[in-house]
Amino acid sequence: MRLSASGLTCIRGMRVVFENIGFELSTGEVMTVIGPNGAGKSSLLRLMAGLIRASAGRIELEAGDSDLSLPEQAHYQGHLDPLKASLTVAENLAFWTSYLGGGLGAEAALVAIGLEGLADLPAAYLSAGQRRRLSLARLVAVQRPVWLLDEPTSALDAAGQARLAELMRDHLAGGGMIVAATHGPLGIEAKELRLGRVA
Amino acid sequence: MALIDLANPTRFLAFIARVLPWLVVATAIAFAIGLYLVWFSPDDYQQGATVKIMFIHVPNAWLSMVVWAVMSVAALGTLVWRHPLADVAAKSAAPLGAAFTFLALLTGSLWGRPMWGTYWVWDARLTSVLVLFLMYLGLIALWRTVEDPARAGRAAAILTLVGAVNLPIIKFSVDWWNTLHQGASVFRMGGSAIDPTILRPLLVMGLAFSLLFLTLHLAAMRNEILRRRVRALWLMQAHAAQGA
Amino acid sequence: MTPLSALLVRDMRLAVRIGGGALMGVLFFLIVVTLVPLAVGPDLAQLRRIGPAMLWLGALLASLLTLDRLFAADQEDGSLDLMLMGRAPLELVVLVKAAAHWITTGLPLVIVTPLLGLFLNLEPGAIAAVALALLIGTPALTCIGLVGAALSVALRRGGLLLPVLVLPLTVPVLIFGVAAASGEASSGTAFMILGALTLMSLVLGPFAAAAALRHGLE
Amino acid sequence: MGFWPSLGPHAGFIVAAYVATVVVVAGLIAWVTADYEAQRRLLGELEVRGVKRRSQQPPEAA
Repeated sequence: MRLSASGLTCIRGMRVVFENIGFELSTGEVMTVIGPNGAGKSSLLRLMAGLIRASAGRIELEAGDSDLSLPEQAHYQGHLDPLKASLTVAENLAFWTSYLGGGLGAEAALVAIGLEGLADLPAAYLSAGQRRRLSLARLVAVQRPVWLLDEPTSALDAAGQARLAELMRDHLAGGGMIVAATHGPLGIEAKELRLGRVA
Repeated sequence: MALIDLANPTRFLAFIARVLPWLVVATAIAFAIGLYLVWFSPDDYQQGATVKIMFIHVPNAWLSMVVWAVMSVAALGTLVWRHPLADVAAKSAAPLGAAFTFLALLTGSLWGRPMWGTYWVWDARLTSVLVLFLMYLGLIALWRTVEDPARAGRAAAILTLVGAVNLPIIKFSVDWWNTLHQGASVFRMGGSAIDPTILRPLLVMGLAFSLLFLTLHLAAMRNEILRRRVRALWLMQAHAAQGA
Repeated sequence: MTPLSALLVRDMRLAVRIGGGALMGVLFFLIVVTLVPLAVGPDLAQLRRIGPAMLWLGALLASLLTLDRLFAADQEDGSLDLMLMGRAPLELVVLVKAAAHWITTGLPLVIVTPLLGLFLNLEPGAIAAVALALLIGTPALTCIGLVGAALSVALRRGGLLLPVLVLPLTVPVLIFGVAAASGEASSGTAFMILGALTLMSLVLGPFAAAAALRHGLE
Repeated sequence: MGFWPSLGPHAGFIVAAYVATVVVVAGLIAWVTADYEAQRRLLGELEVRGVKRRSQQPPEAA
């Protein structure tokens, strides 16, 4: 499986966020998107997730068998955690597992991110770190080859970051690929895509 | 036991556990006597036997306002004296108040039916009770929109006090509205209340319903305290797992 | 659970729990209809004449005003983004959300109509006619309001934008709804047309709303 | 006045009023008891999972 993009240009409002961006990524690889704030890291990820439209250029995911589009084969984790406070931890994860692709991964995912003890707790009572871990649990619960992570470690403490690094390694080993916008190091060696004017 | 001790939820739960059984017995006895007296009360010379509905309508209409008064005192408790159990009392009283107001409306409509020929006439008293019922529903809706009890408590307390101030104004304007369109109310709810054979059952039934409210209110407060305890334990559980 | 049924269950569960808007529509409907006699006066004959119209106006406003939050809640916590990345077609996703809203808001309006009919002194026949007309008409109101909800979330403008955008579109449903409820000779054809309007909006609404969400992506 | 007082022509409404009252009061009682059982069950589950209230914390754990 190969993800390739060329000549990508994104204009939002009256501002050219980035232009003529190209990269290639194949199975088992990680690409970190770095650059100053406002360089368009988040926009590139949202563009790949199909949430915003590119003004020019194209993105292709040669996925071999299935004819699903990139967004349908990608997990996207932005700055927000898509959780409902009045639903319990288990209910939130069960919904996203069913919605994004079905399968029985929910229980295992809860164990993987260490929230199995809080399954019946309403999400309102979770801390920011726990909410982020619950949000990331859906990436483990439903198998999707491409992970699009926008500063995933921002809400996580050291233990959480270690756990995330472990999940990422398992994902890569399982034949997936990861594109992550980060400030600090991810704890995994990765290709780099620099956005914005070189300082 | 000083009243202030009751402010501590644990002691208050113990107090409820001790008092509740007696209250249940007292309520049952009051209702038994009341219904016995009602059963043998004479017919009203005007309305015939339908006056027997008055024995439930009047206590409920009276209670619907008493419960709002209780909630207003609880609201003051929350906002002014910061009493820890005040919003528990207010939150647990609201559904009871709504139920008694609904009963007042229902029995009022059934009581008027033979006279009016329809189930509802915009009689001044009934209309005010209807507006009060809508205010109860609004208050319950407010309780159900905010998750955090403390915040919801303060908001509900303010709404309750504003409501309490507006109730007499609403009562006055509805009466004025009624006389504006219909002249004197064609239907007098009182009936010959002064006759002792009518008055006694009415008072006993009033007492019975008041005891019922007290019993249910204490039980509902107990539930609310337990609900908050569950909520606190959930917070503890999340916090404990935080370390893991 | 298929993705769509999971969404339906989730939305209904959210509506019923603390913070959900399940009975807000019914409460609004109850209050609006209670205000009518207070404004118009307690004359029973007059109330009987304008009863069906008042019930329809109340149901219309109750449906539309509670639709504003349909997408906004999901947009605020990022759920809407993920819904766009689901494998279920967006048109069906939007239709399922509309169905969840109708079950928790539209249907209770129909259920409470007989009680309100009593307040407006309608005969049982008229109450049945209004209830049936609302049963057929409220899905149309929800689907039309759906488009407004999608537009207002795509344009990041909440508040009264939705009713202002959508109320004119509901005029046909209102006219034939009240005609159907009035019980005159023409009410038979009015029911047919109302049914047609609902079916049309069941198709057009979701497509337009899905397009609004897709094109809302800046 | 026999045991069965004649409820007159409008007996239906009187009976309806009393029946409705009994139904609503029974509903209130059922709601209160059901809610009590629900809260006790939740507390039981939390107890089983070893979540202690601060006041019940064993001294050394504080």
